[in-house]
Amino acid sequence: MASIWEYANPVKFIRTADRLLPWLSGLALVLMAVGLFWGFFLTPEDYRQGATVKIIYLHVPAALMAINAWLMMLIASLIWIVRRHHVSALAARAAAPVGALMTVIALATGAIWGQPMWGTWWAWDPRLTSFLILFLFYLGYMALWSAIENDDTAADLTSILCLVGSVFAVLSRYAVNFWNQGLHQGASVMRAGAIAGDTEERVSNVYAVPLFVCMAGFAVLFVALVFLRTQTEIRARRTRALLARERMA
Amino acid sequence: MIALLVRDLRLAVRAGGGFGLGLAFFLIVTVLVPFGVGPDTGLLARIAPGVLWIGALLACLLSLDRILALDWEDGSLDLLATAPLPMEGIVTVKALAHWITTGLPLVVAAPVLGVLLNLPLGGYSWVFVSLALGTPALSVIGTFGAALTVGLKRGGLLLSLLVLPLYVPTLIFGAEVARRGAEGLDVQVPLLMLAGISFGALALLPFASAAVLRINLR
Amino acid sequence: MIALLVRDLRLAVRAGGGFGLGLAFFLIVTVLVPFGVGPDTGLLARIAPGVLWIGALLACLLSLDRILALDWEDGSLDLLATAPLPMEGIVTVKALAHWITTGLPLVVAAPVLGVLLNLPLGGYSWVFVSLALGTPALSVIGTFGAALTVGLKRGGLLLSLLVLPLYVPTLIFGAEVARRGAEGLDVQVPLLMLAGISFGALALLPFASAAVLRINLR
Amino acid sequence: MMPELGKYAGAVLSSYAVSLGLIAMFVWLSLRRSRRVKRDLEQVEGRRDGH
Amino acid sequence: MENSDTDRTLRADDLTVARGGVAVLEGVSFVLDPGRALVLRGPNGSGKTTLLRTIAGLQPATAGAVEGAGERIAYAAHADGLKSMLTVTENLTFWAQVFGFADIAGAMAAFDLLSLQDRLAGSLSAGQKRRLGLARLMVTGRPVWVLDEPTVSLDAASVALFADAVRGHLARGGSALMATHIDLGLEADVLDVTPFKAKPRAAVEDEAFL
Amino acid sequence: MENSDTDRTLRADDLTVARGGVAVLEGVSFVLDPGRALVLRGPNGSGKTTLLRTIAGLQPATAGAVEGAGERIAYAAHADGLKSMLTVTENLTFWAQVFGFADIAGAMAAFDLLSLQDRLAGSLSAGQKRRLGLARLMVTGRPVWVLDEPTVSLDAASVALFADAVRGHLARGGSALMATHIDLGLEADVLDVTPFKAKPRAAVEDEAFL
Ligand code: HEM
Ligand SMILES: Nc1ncnc2c1ncn2[C@@H]1O[C@H](COP(=O)(O)OP(=O)(O)OP(=O)(O)O)[C@@H](O)[C@H]1O
Ligand SMILES: Nc1ncnc2c1ncn2[C@@H]1O[C@H](COP(=O)(O)OP(=O)(O)OP(=O)(O)O)[C@@H](O)[C@H]1O
Ligand SMILES: [Mg+2]
Ligand SMILES: [Mg+2]
Repeated sequence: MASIWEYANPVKFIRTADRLLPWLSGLALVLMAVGLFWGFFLTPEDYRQGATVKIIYLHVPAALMAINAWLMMLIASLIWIVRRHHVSALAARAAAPVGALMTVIALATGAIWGQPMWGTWWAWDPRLTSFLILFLFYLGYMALWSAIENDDTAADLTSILCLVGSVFAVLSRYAVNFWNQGLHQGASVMRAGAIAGDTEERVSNVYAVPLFVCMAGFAVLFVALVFLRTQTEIRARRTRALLARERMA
Repeated sequence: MIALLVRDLRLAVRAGGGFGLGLAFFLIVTVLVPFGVGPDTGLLARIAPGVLWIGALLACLLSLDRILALDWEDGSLDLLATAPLPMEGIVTVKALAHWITTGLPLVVAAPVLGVLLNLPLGGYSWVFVSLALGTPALSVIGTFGAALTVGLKRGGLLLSLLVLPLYVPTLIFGAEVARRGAEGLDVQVPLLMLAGISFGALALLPFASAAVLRINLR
Repeated sequence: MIALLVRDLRLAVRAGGGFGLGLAFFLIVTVLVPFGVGPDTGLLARIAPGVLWIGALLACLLSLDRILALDWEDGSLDLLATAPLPMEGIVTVKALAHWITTGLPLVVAAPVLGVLLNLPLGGYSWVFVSLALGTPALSVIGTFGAALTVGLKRGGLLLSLLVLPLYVPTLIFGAEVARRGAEGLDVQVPLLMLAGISFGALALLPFASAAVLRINLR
Repeated sequence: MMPELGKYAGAVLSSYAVSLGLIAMFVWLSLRRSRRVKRDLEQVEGRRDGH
Repeated sequence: MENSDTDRTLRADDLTVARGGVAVLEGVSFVLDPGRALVLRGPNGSGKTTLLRTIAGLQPATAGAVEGAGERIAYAAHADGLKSMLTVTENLTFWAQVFGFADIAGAMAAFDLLSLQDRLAGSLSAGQKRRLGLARLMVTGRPVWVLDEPTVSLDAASVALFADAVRGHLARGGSALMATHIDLGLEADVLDVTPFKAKPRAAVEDEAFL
Repeated sequence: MENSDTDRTLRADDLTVARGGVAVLEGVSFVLDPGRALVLRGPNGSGKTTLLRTIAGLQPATAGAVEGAGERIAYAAHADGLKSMLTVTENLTFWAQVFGFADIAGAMAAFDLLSLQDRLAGSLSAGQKRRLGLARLMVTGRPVWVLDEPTVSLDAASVALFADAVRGHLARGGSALMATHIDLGLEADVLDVTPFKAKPRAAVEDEAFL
């Protein structure tokens, strides 16, 4: 069994990604199509939320992936700091815009959902607020990457920012929670997976299965996008290196 | 180390960027708020603690790029890095100088400016306490941001973008202490959290700042 | 002249200090306000127009020192002064570049951010109109302030201090338009005043800025 | 075929439109950039192998 | 108009120049005809930079007059006025456009910048930056070059390029006024500013208080 | 510890230095004994500044090693690190304190700064600033001076002062490594960096991508 660090070799990574990408994107497409179709056409209305419950198939997977993307960046940053594998730094860079996209989708669908449910586009609920802060973190992280010319310096600095930022993101989460108790649903999806949806707070089974399919779809989409963008970053970096070498000649 | 502190303070006083200006900015923000939101005193009293905190935070923010960028531009930072001072010490002294020239005057002035905003009577002491506890964290976090952006020409706005999300917990707990204090509620929990954040930041962030600065200098 | 505008815009985009950052700062100020004053939506809705205006004003303010200081530091301003361009033209182009990179994005984004502050429905169009009319004045006045402080190292805070009082009339009328609009009242008088200030500033201040800049260069 | 969405049709449809639109745009941008970068790289490599 | 064809000479008449409110040089007079170069010499702090800035019109003289300057002057100072985030070509093109010149190829070739043309100015070495700063002079189309220590950081080959550029400029009927401490390899008149050192007294603007 | 008495020699072994991700010089080796001076020469952009920064420890070498550097080095770059709002004395005193030195009188005298001592550094002429920047070296107490074009803007008299200062430093057992384009009037070994120009290839950190 070859070590996982082999994939830290850019060439090897590109080759592997090339092989995996068609499968990954196909899988993402299928999962999302099935999940969204199922959710949109085949599930009943909720007795309280009416048809708006169908938004959940976009909102919750996006929200989950928004957080997971940051986690992935954190791990990739740590790997870069400890083992200095370029691919891992570039993967963190590649994941940030995808995470930001997921955050935007969660925010947008949430806002659209809030209008009929709470009578307002936006409330300073802790969940929503901490997502907004997460979005700011993504913005800062991407801005820092693009502001620094030297790739390795940028990788170092953004990794440290990611570490420090994670600590402060968690702190903000608690701060925001403390600051305002809020309207938003508690996390009940996970419990819903274990028990059939009998209490009204839980997402009932009818909704849970397509929801899980959608979540899987979003996750695979995320992985596919990160692979694609990491490949791009590696190629861009290689181009820069070759151009620099040309200039020297 | 002390020489560095003395020099930074002296420069802050001389260069016209010192005590006075952060304070003046704070004053002006406080004065502008009634122009923006209208002169209703009840409304002002309700938002007063928050406005004071936000004003203090922005005044800090505006002066952050002085912490390291000037020394970078004229080459002093390179020379300091080769001097027999640990980088952690340098960033700590820089943060301290920033706090003395910016944070401290704000702490002292905030209760006075509270008058302009009809801050309720009970609020004065808590605004003071919360700012006194919170502004050191603002300086230390700001120094981290300044170290991150030091190589960038006029990274001022990028600096703000990086630092502001990091300011969120401090702001929330600080303003919460001030607001609860003003309304006569219990402040213990947010006060403890605020103190925790401040001391945590003071203890840990200098290492991050020093690491970042070393990377940026190379 | 057009070459100067193109260069300034290109630099704004390249140097990472362009469109994005002023906007991001604006967003962040808007987000911070609720942390300061508390999450009560009724309260937020009342102060929303004012907060948007103050946020736009601060975002402008923070980016002012880019207008001239960078060119001063690297000596371009000396060279521009000896170039066959009238000084009035130079400052006007500089103000225009600042408005395009900072004011314009703010105008477009303000209604969107209004959502975060529960801006009442009628307010959106008036916030947009008042900012569209007012931000050019902010840029021109800011250029004047930048010209005044151009020789000073990191005159950033001093600049804010000088410019803020000059911003007060624009802010008052601009916020008044937005607030009355949001409350469904008549906006004609403040709107006319705002337009008057804007056009007056556009017509006259470039001469003052050019004069000040000439003095500062010698 | 179209399910009855009632008074919430606007909300539901717009959130699907916004999300899928954003994802589609993002995928398109990523692919475009990927293709461009790949082409640039091939160009540079071709130049290198050329002589 | 000083720009007329009959008077293409730069003339300083009994000039007094001040810096920081203190007169630095006084009674400086010289004449610089087209096709000639004049080198200012003098120890550090003697006032060469101040004199050049006055002649370039960046600060007023406290006494005396300068003729034939104004729009005819291209000034190059200690600072190069380069934008580190623009490429070499973009930097030069900008100045060419400002001065209404179209062609930058000549200047690029004269200062050996072609191989650097797509590099950001910020990533050049000290001498390369200087070369770019000097190339700017050639796209101004101005007849009088006023240069403050132009060869700082330049190696011998670049100094030769610079000397060639100045010679070409003089041959085309231009003139050049330079302050420098080192030899440029140019045949030029020399003006030592030391004798014009101002007597210790306050500047004119302060005389009301004395 | 490099600071030991047995090894007071600065040694570069097969050094490769890079800037902007591109190797600039490779295979640079030299030995600098106490009491000796070494002058780096090479055309503009050949990598002298990069080499000096690496030896001063401001950037890591991509290959090879430097011995006897670290805390023994006093570095002076193109930029002087002067605070324009502090006086000459204050500037110098600050650096003396940072390096744990008490006496600045010697440095002030050596670079003829006594008459300027209460002036703000910002109001000095280019050459005067440079003198102040060089005086800083004498208050560091460090044995190895690493200097990047130290005599820029200096007039002949100041260059002589500088040469005297370096000679004194060498006589006291110090050593000096300098990059310069002009003659300093010093008896020193010369190292031309041109032969070490790196083959066109990317720096080590990019090699994974090639
Ligand atoms: C901009 C606004 C919003 C944001 C940023 C947001 C964010 C989130 C996040 C982060 C989750 C993750 C849940 C988890 O931990 O599993 C979530 C779940 C959820 N959200 Fe929102 N939300 C927003 C608005 C809304 C609105 C208006 C509604 C509907 C009234 C809503 C209903 C839900 C539901 C039902 C879940 C699933 C809860 C669960 O069972 O886990 N959200 N949202
Ligand atoms: N603000 C000030 N107050 C008093 N004296 C000043 C001020 N600014 C400059 N000076 C002095 O004016 C003199 C002229 O300076 P200038 O820069 O013109 O000299 P320079 O001949 O160009 O010298 P260098 O060869 O070193 O560049 C110097 O002695 C300088 O110290
Ligand atoms: N970011 C970068 N990307 C590519 N090349 C760079 C970058 N920064 C610098 N260089 C190049 O590295 C080389 C070394 O520069 P360095 O400043 O060390 O030269 P130098 O010998 O000090 O020259 P000078 O005598 O002009 O000061 C130069 O050719 C420069 O153009
Ligand atoms: Mg001079
Ligand atoms: Mg150099």
